[in-house]
Amino acid sequence: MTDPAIKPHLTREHVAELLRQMVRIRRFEEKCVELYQREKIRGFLHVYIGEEAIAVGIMQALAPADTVIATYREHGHAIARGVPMTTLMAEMYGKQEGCSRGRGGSMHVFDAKTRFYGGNAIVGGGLPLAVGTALADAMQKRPSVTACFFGEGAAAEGEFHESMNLAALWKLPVLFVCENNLYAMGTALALSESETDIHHKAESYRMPAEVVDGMDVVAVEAAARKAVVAIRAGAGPHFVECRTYRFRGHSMFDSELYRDKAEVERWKPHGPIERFGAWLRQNDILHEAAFQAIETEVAAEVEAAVAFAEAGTWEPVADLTKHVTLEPES
Amino acid sequence: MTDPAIKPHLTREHVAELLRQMVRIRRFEEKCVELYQREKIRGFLHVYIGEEAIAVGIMQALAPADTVIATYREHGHAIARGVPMTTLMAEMYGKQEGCSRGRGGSMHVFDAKTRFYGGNAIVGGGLPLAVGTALADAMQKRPSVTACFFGEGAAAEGEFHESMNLAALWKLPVLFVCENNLYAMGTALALSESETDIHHKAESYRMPAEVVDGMDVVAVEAAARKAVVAIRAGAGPHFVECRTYRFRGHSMFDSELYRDKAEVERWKPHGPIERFGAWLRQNDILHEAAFQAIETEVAAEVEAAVAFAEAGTWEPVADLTKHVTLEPES
Amino acid sequence: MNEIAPARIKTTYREAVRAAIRDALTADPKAFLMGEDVGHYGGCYAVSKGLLAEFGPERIRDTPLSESAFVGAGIGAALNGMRPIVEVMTVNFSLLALDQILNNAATLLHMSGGQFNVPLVIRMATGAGRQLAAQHSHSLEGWYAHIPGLKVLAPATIEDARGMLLGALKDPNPVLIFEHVMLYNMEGEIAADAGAVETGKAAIRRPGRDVTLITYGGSLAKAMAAAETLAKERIEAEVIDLRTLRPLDTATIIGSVARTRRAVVVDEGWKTGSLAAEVTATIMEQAFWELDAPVARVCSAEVPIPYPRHLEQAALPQPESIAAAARATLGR
Amino acid sequence: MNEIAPARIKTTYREAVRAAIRDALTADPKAFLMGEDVGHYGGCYAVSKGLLAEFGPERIRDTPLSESAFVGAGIGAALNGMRPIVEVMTVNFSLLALDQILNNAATLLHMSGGQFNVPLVIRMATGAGRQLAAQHSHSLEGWYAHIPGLKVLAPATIEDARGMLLGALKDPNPVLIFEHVMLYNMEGEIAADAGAVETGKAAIRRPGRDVTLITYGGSLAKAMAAAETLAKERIEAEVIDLRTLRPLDTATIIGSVARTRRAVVVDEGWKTGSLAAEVTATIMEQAFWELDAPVARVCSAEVPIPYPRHLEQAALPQPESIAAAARATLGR
Ligand SMILES: Cc1ncc(C[n+]2csc(CCOP(=O)(O)OP(=O)(O)O)c2C)c(N)n1
Ligand SMILES: Cc1ncc(C[n+]2csc(CCOP(=O)(O)OP(=O)(O)O)c2C)c(N)n1
Ligand SMILES: [Mg+2]
Ligand SMILES: [Mg+2]
Repeated sequence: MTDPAIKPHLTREHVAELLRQMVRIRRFEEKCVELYQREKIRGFLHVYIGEEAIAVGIMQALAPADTVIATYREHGHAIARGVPMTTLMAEMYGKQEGCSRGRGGSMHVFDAKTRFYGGNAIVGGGLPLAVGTALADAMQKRPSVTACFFGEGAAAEGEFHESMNLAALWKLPVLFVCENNLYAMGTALALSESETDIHHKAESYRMPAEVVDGMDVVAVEAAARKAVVAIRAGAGPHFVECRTYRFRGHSMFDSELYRDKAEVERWKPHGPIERFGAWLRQNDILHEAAFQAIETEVAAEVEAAVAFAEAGTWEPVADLTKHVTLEPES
Repeated sequence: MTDPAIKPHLTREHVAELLRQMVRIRRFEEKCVELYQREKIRGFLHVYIGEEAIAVGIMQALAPADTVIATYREHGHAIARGVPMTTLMAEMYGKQEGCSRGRGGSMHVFDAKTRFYGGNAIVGGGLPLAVGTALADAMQKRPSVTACFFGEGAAAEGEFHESMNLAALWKLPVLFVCENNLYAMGTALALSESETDIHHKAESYRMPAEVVDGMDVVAVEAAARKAVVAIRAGAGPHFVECRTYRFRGHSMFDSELYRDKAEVERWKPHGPIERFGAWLRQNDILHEAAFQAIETEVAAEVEAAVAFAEAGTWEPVADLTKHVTLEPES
Repeated sequence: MNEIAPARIKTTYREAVRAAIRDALTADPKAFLMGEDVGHYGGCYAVSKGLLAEFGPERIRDTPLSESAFVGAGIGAALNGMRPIVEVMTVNFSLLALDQILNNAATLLHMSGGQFNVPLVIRMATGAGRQLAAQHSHSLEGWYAHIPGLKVLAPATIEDARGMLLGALKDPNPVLIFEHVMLYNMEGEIAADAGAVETGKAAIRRPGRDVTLITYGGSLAKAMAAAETLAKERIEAEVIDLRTLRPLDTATIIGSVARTRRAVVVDEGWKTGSLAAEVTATIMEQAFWELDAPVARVCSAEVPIPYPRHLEQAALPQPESIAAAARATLGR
Repeated sequence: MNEIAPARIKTTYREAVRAAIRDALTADPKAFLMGEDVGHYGGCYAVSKGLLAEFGPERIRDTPLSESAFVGAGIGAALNGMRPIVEVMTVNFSLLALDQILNNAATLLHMSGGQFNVPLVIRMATGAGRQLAAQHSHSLEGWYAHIPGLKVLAPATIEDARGMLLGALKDPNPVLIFEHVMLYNMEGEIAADAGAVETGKAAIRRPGRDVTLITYGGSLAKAMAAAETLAKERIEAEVIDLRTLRPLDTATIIGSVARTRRAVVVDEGWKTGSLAAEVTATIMEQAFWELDAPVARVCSAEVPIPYPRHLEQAALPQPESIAAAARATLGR
């Protein structure tokens, strides 16, 4: 295959962009944790720290007309997809300038402009939706793809099974991205699946499937590009299992009784930013100044996002029952 | 393996018994169809004609302490398990002498004495129950097995997936019996599954699985015996896909638009009774008189069942709200 | 007003739903029907018989037994530009799709701050009366009427069977349509060119001044029969067909009760927590001072529906029990 | 009566539930706890923290994310001699198990003509107030109270948190227990040897003669606060904690309303089709002639619960709205 869509071009610009995107997510999430502790953000907050390579890698392969569906751990996906950090942060605050008008919060990020269809707090709940958006594209003969992200925990849900089968049976343009971070809340993969190689599950629906190092942004991008080309060509759905690790607790309530601190420490150096950064340095691809420039720029972006959110306003209580139904056109 | 539990003993008594059980089911079902036309039986009626070898073959491997869970097409399972035809027929009528006191009807046959836990009219709905009865046996260290019957259509349901995984993960003593009759109502297997080899699905949970000719009662019995020995020995669940065919419509309402009459005709000679009977004759194992004796005896049994049902009584309307909750012992 | 009487045709409730689906698919290339056995089998209740040949398997789309996924796929397709009509064979199986209906279909518009609406129609058969026993006889439309974000329709007439589906397809919100299993064979005449009807308004199916019988769907005919009986006793019952269960047309309900000062609410759901309870509570709140007697409910008995006909019928509202409740409100 | 005051201990609602689980598992070798993250994680709301170490992974059984299968497995295990306590993490996820609960747990005894009962306890967290937004803030216990064959409990106090679970384990029927998320941190004192309490009876938590506030679970404290406010205005509100939502203790409700002649029903479910509607309808049917004013409902607004605190709180019943509704029944 020589299709240029398939191979990531590791130009300096591109690698810097990959790094920058991952750093944007990381710093945004770190700020969220801080803001949670300061009680600016409430509800359940699930951060993506350690998993940034997946969202960033996958998004490289998507076009604007494609659709993205994610979970409650979706800030990273939103950022990598292009949802502005400002409206995203305002959403965390619940301000009406937020990308979901503040109604959704951390678990319900939506953005029509970037075709970001959420944010879904029901584990597995997004998969049938992805089958549907892809069905609509297929029926309308559009070359678009739906990228659907979910955790390995979701693979035990009945909706996973039903959605895999429908997508494969109807050869729909879905890229299923399983973020296998080894835990569903506190339940280790081996305690929840008789088959722990999740991509084998996909194969049992006769769906092409592969496993990729989810800590390697280039590997993820390469897999995504290849898959998306095939999907657009009409090959039907594709499944990518990305092996990763969550560096923080499941949510801000997690006391992490289920894993050793040492285990987390062992993983840390293998983090996507850590590793990619080291590789870029070792091979002299990016200079220290470039790293610094990214950090400086991102810090400013995060601060601007916080300022935007702080300056945001509360939706009036009088509007409480708005956005429940739309009025039919007459 | 030399375990005597494993190999069916093809004594004359045994083959006659297999035949007799299948004939009991066939004649019972034929009578049900007739009684439906005479409006003695109402509601949905799904008959098992063509599939008798499966229930009869599997039941040979079960002990009285084992548990059986089936579907709405369960008359055959009930008969093969030992539910008396009398109370079964009274149930078809809705009489209070019925095995479910008439409350259940054709789709809800229950019988505590034979540990027949239904009769379930929700496709896939019995599978989680089977996981549970098996879990109870396992936790109480009883050597019992739960045999769970369902159609290939059920394999698309989320509950199938969740139940397979739980049973395999917890190594529970369940014998899953998939009755693959190629259609779910009017939907052909190829229109409902991306993977049409259903037993491959079971393998994707790391569950031992096999396919067996569901028209061959001896083959089914052999597979069941082998599986049950393994399950009792603690090997965890086992999956048997029985390939079969439904000779009648899905229910009494089916106008069979979805398949050719010719297809049904092609299958008929391969029916379990037809084939087994031919084999017994060819090999001179049973004499014509024995066949006749079986038919005579079964005809009498069916007539007695009808007489029993006819003589049965209606539960008084005053008892309408009985059997909804049990009173706690005080 | 019209000088030329419009042509009328004989049809059935079943055919009216089919005609509406046909009209919808003909008018809108984005519309399609999806569900279990809607295609090759012709529909569990034969509603879609013939449509596969007419529109092909893309648009009369048989699904596997996967209620959650195909309802969710309907939501996703609606989000992305299609106009799906999803058939859940019966309300009994819709429990398997309830998460998608409540947590996605009803909620996406709100969660997205108004960005993503779900123009989806879900049809399901509901109700008892065919001796299908405990797992196949539910009347859960009252549950769905509890959910903000949904519209819930219950056509009780042939006009509504045809017109409500077409009306629902103009609504940008998720609309659930409940077709009572005992209505499919109902025969009658409608205008040959009958089209979309207004939803959201209740209809007074029979005017009366002594007591209001409030009902919908499969119970309408029973309420009408009760009104007939009552008329012979010189009790003039007004019969309201709610038509839309969410949002309730409280104006029509309250207007009627303010005139008759008495009401009986009839609903095939189990009494405790029934839709009838909601109607009763609404009357309590908005017409208490108009009432001359407590509002009565006639609902199903608190029992999973039993198989034998005599017990099934005893469990359900009947013309006699409705008439008796109406008499009681008049102290008779 | 007892001369020696029984020892009392300080505890929380969360600890009370945990203590009940511990007591149950200690007393009955057939009892076990099963659900998502009940073991290694310690429970989503930390209810079962520590129990894995005490009882081991067989009896504090972590399940995969498979609500339908593990609830169904609980039913099957109950059928076959065990005494499962199944935790569905929150009511929001119970939709995925609703088919098992309605079509199996609630129905098996009936369908089998009385042969197979299901001695199962299902616990779930319910309610809003933690800014968890639209998909994680449901109050659907009213739906479950619609289902014949189930018992539905809603402990609002620490005694009940401890005692109702133990009471439920003596019941041969499927019992659902709804624990409101805002109660887990509630502190208080209970008798050190507090054990099973009677279920099925409502409790009068505060006597009063002017108006009855009827509520349960997470809204009890709000109703009590409203009563406090009203007392300052010399309105003596009686507060009823329903405790058991199915079957309703109508005797206590009607007895109180017959005395106070006025009632406000408070319930965190959406108003349309709420449990409050059922209570209102029951009062209509059984105490209409005793009423001096229409029964009022204070429920959640008809909107999926929004994330921001000010909107979330505005969507929920509050002491002020309860007090206002009570005043209105008195014409103030
Ligand atoms: C249907 C459902 N059940 C339970 C939950 C509670 N819950 C939220 S996230 C989660 C773990 C999911 O794990 P996984 O899919 O691996 O995603 P991760 O959080 O690891 O990214 C659970 C149990 C839920 N939100 N939805
Ligand atoms: C959850 C659910 N969905 C739909 C139905 C309606 N229905 C009853 S049987 C059936 C087909 C099942 O086919 P299969 O599992 O292959 O069993 P078979 O009837 O062929 O024995 C369908 C769609 C149902 N009973 N339950
Ligand atoms: Mg995970
Ligand atoms: Mg089949």
